[in-house]
Parts: sequence; C-alpha cells; structure tokens
Amino acid sequence: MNRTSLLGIGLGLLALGGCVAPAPDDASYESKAAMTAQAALSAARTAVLSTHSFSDGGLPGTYLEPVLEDAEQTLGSVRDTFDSVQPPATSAADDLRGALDPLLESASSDVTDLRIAARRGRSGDLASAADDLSGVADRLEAFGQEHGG
Amino acid sequence: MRASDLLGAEVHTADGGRLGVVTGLRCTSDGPSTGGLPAPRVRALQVTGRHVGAALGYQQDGQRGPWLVRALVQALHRRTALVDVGSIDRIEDGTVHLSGTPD
Amino acid sequence: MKRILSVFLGVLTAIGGFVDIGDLVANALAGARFGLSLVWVTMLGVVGICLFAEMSGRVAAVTRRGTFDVIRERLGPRAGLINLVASVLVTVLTFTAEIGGVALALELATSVNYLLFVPVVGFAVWLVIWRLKFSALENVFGLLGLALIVFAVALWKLGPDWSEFLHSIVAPRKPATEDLSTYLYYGVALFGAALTPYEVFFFSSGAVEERWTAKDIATSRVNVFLGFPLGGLLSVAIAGCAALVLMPQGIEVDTLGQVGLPVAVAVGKLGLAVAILGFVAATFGAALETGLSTGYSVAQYFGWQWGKFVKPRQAARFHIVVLLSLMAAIAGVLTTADPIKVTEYSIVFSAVALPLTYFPILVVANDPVYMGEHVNGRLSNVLGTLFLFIIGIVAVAAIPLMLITAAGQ
Amino acid sequence: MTDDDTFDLRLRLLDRQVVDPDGAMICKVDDVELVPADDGGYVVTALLAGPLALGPRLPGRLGRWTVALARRWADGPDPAPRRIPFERVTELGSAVVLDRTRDQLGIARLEDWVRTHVIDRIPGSRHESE
Repeated sequence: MNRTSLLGIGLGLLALGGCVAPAPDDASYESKAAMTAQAALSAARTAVLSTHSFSDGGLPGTYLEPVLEDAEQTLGSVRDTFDSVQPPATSAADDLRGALDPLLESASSDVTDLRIAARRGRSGDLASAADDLSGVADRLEAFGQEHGG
Repeated sequence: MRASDLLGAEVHTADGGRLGVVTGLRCTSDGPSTGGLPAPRVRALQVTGRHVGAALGYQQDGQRGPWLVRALVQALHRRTALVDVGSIDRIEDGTVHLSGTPD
Repeated sequence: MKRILSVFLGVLTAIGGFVDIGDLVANALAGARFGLSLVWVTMLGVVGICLFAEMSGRVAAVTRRGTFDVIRERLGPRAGLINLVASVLVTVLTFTAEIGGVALALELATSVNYLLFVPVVGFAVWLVIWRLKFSALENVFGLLGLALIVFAVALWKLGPDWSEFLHSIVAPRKPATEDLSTYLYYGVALFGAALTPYEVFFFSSGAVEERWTAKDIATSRVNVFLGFPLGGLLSVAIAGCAALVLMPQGIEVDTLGQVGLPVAVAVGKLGLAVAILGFVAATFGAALETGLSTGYSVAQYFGWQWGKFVKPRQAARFHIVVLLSLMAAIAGVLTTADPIKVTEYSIVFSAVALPLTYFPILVVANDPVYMGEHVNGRLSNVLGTLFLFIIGIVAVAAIPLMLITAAGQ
Repeated sequence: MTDDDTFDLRLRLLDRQVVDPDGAMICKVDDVELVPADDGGYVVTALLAGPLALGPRLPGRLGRWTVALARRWADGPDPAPRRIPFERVTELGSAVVLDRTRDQLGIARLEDWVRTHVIDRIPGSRHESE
C-alpha cells in the first residue's frame, strides 16, 4: 500500500529536484526567473479573478477561501524555491533577482491581505487588495514576457 | 504428472539435439468418461523454437484476427512441430527426452 | 416503452459517469495551457475507449467472463501476474486521486480542510460498495455526474466565436511559447485520462454484474457509442472553458478550485454549486468504480467469487481486496501529497499500462471458439489494431516525456 | 495442423474459471493432473487448484515462496494442491462447470477463513445489496 504513496512522493521529489538544483549560468537563471514569474502570475491572477467573481456574486465565500489559501501557499512555495537557487555571480543575475524578488514579496502579501479580508468579510478591503494584486500581476506578466517565459 | 511439467519444458531428441520448447498440448476428447464428460487425452506436444505469444492461440483452433497480430505471432513460431506423446522417453528437470529423432 | 426508458437511462449514466478526476484535471490543465490545441487527443481517446469498452462488454456478455479472467487465460499466470500487479498499482493510484478529488470538492463547498473529509469519504465509499445494489450505485452517481453539463452551459454563455473555436480544434496549433515535448506530455496525459484501464475492468465486470447476455449487446453498443462521446463532449467543454477564461489570464491549473472558476465567471453562484455537485458525484462515482475494479481484477485472476450480485459473505476475498485497496488509497491521500499531482501521475501511468489491458481484449474478441457469431468484425479489427499501435507508442513515450519535461513544468 | 476434433489443453482448459452448477465461481484451473493411459496418450484425471498448484507455475523466487507459504499454512505432513476429479466436470466452455458447489468440495480455505474471521463480523454481510 505504501508503495503507491512512496512512488508519488518519490516522483514529486524528482520533479522538485529539477527546480532546486543550483543555477549554473545567466541564461538558465533567467529562464528559472521567467518560470517563477509565470507560476506566481498564475496564482496571483487566480486570486484576483476569484475575488472579482466573489464581489460580482459569482462565487460564495466558502469557495473563495480555499482558493485564496491555495494561491497563498503556491506563492509561498514558488518564492522559497526561487530563493533557494544560488544566482551566478554576475550583475545581470543580481538585477534579475532585484526585479523579481519584490514582485514575489508583494504578490504574497497582497494575497494574504485578500485572505484575511475574505475571512473578515470586508468587501472594501477585498477590492483594494485585489486592485493592488492586479497591478503586481501585470508586472509579473511583463517580467515573464521580457525574460522569455 | 502435471500439465505444467510439460508446458515450457525443453524438448531434446535421442541424439541430444534441442528440438525446442513445449508450447501446447494437443488433445482429443476420447478419454474415459466416468463423469458427465469424456476426459481429454493429450496426444501430442506442440514444440516451437520460442515461448513468446504461444498462449494467444494463433497456432491452433482457428484464431484468426487481427491479421497483424496473427502474422507477427506466426512469424515468431515458424518452426512448429507436433510430437506424439508416445515418443517421450523420460521427463526430468524440466526437459523432455524423446526416444527418437523426429524429422 | 420500458425498454426505451432503460436504454435512455443507460446512455445518461454513461455520459455522467464518463468524467472522473483525471478528466477534470487533465482537460482544465491542457485547456489553460494549450487552449484547444489538444482537444483532438481527447477525441481520439474517446474513439479508443468506445472501441475497447464495446469489445470488453461484448466478451463479457457472451462468455460471462470479466477482463482479468480473460487476461490470465491468454497471457498465462506469469505475464498475467505482472499485468495484474501493474494494473492494480495504477488503479489504486487512481483510487487515491478520486478520493482526494471528492475531499477537495467538499472543501470548496464548505471551506473545511480537505484532509478532514478523507476518513468520512472513505467510509462512505466502503458503505456504498458494501450495501448498495450495483445498478443503483451506477445509476445514482452517473445521473448526478450529469451536473457537469454546467460546463457546457458555461461555454455557451462565454460565447466564443464558434467558427474560430471549431477551427482551432480541427486545425490544432501548438502555442509558440510551449516546447513540443511539453505539448506531447500533456497529450499523453489527456490520452491516459480518456482511456484509463479501470474503465474497461469496470465496464466488463459490470456487464457480468448486471447479467448481460448476447441479447444485451445492442443495448451496450448504444450506451457506449452514444454515451461515451457525449461524455467526451463534457471533457471538451471543461477544456474549452479553461481555454477561454484561464488561458488569457496566464492561469495554470493546479487546484480543483481553478477548474470550477470559469463556471463561476460565466454562470454564477448557482452554476458553481451545480459544478461542485458534479465534481463530488463524478469523483465519488469513480472512487466506487476504481475500488471495485481492484477487487474485480484480483478476484478474476485467482478465480475467486466476486461481484455485488452475491451477498458479501459469499465473496469474502473480493470484499477484503476492495477494503485493503480502500485503506491504501486513504493512507495515500493522508500523506498530504497534493491530490491534483497524484491525479497527474495516475493518468500518465494509466497511459503506460494501457497495452496490458487492451491487447488481450483484442485477441479474445477475435477467438471464434469463445465468441461464436459475436467475434470481432473487420472494422473493429482494423481500428483495434490501429489503436494498439497508438497505445503502444503512447505507453513507450510516456515515461521519457515525463522525465524530459520534469512532469510538464 | 488444426483439425476439428482436437483442441489445445492450455488454450481450452488451463487457467479457465471453474464454476458450480449455478455459475458461482469456485477457482481457476491452476494446473491439470495427467496420467499416462494404457491405450496411449496422457489422460486428464483431475483439475488442480490453489497456491500449491499455481505456485510452481510462477517464476523463480515468487513461485518458491508461494509454495513454501502454502505448505506452512496447510496441515498434514505432505500437503497437496486442491484436487477436483475430472468426473465432477459437466461442461467445458468459457468456464469449466462442475456438478458440485464450492462448499460441497470444501476447497477454499482462505475464503472460509476470511469469511469467518473478517467478513462475517461486519454487519450486513449476510444481506443482499439494496
């Protein structure tokens, strides 16, 4: 019985292994950054879209909460994974990290704001946090496109 | 003796040559009928060079389609011989020794 | 009249029972990332499942033998055992994914963490298998699964340019930003989701459970050839919704919540409630099917009494196997491995295991001694051989593609 | 090579499902007992079933373990596979039909054990499904 779950875990680790390996050069660091931006964009836009849909009466709070929790978790792990990559010792790499890291940070904190506002049922806070997050998402998208995602 | 003692066994002729592997047991339905049915009687060993695909039934009993599968299996079993069980001398260690050399 | 009604019911259950967690996830995933450019794979898969489900149903109706009974007979005990072990592992993995899916759907309905639902869902699955009649179990969850039609409604409401929509299905073009290997990997996943082996075990054993005879072959054909393609359309609708709503936003699907999002956007709260009902029914129904299928497979290999048409105590070993696989599946979900990831792996491994099931069925459906006048016709054989090729290529390519693309990243 | 009154034992008898007169499933034909006949050929005298019949047909270590485990579990000094005399067979079709039920033959120890020790202790095991 445990064979199945072990298999799943083993394969999961295998998949993760692809991301945590140290980045050898600028090009691959850049592509990692682009992939990170893409994953963060996906989570951020999910949060924005579902919050808007909630405000329009399209989905109930019970649905919104787990969706926001998942987005928050995804953003957290995306950021951790990116931070665990050792950037090459070049100024280009430092610039990339300098541009992406704040975006990840604000996306994370915006989604957390959203989750808190959703639990408290404060629609005003929700709307403003969603606007902020939407802006971050646009910048993440631009970053991803610029760096070839 | 069990059917599995014969199936998959190597077949050697009296002069020590290897004929192949037993992949089938040809039967007639004319054994003693103490119950409702006459017992099957194994008459001959089907011997081929290879084991693969032998149970699929393409050498016996009119299994026909699909065409491509049949063609493949038959290509694997081009050299098939039927050996009368009467010519079995002895069976030991998964090898059937024949008392003669069939052609 | 009664006969028409029962055929109609059969078709409806076939539609509602077609989609499971694998189809939900794979189609939403592929739709969000590749638009409609992989819909052709789903359609190809539907043709394949129709072909082989019909064959296995016909074999079961004529001979009253389930698929694994026949597999052992044709492959012998050795190859049959390897086949059994591989099939059971894949089916238990799928079982795990389905139970995780039910729990995730309940989380979306209540905001309560999905892990808390797992023991309850597990117990409910066991209780239904233990107590509910086969036909009731099949009909109830099949009919409830029809709730997923809300995805077709959502697609309609989203109002795409239909000629463009159809064009991108029939003339698929891989998005320029995606690698070919990733595109093919998701193709394999979709194919595995449409053709999951347990569907064949369940369908053929179900034919025996419902005591089909050669007379029922016509009914079974209507169910399969009408019900499965219409069920396949639900898959396409899920992909279409994801392509229209999620793809432009750059959203990649990795949760069940994202799968339902387009319905919320297009239809609203009520629609979403229906979609969640559909998720629960489809995954719960599939959990029953996968659980029973492990029991069917093992019991049929060893010649044990199986089935729900006898009292549980008359099929003791069968029920023990079902119970053990249920415990394995529950333990699997409780490892907190992401059920969506488990689903992705389950459908890829399904694709790898496909030839093991489909090849023996094709051979037996051709055995004139066994099948008499119901032996395969020429069309079935030409298509069957063609599919065997496709399935073989997919099975061989699946693992290398998974490694090359790091599971589609 | 194919003629109408002969058939292949492996294809038409070995690994077939064995059922009772009502179609209840009993076991698989795990192996077949053959005895040389005075008037030529080997005659099928019995169907063999259970781990002691299936084990030797499984590959290598797995087969040996199966046999060893089954021997330990069986009673008596020289355990043999379950044996169903061929007289019991009434039909050879897509299944092998016997004229006795499983309980009359008394050949499924594991089933009996699982039934009395596990299944019968769960409420509802004696009821038809609803």
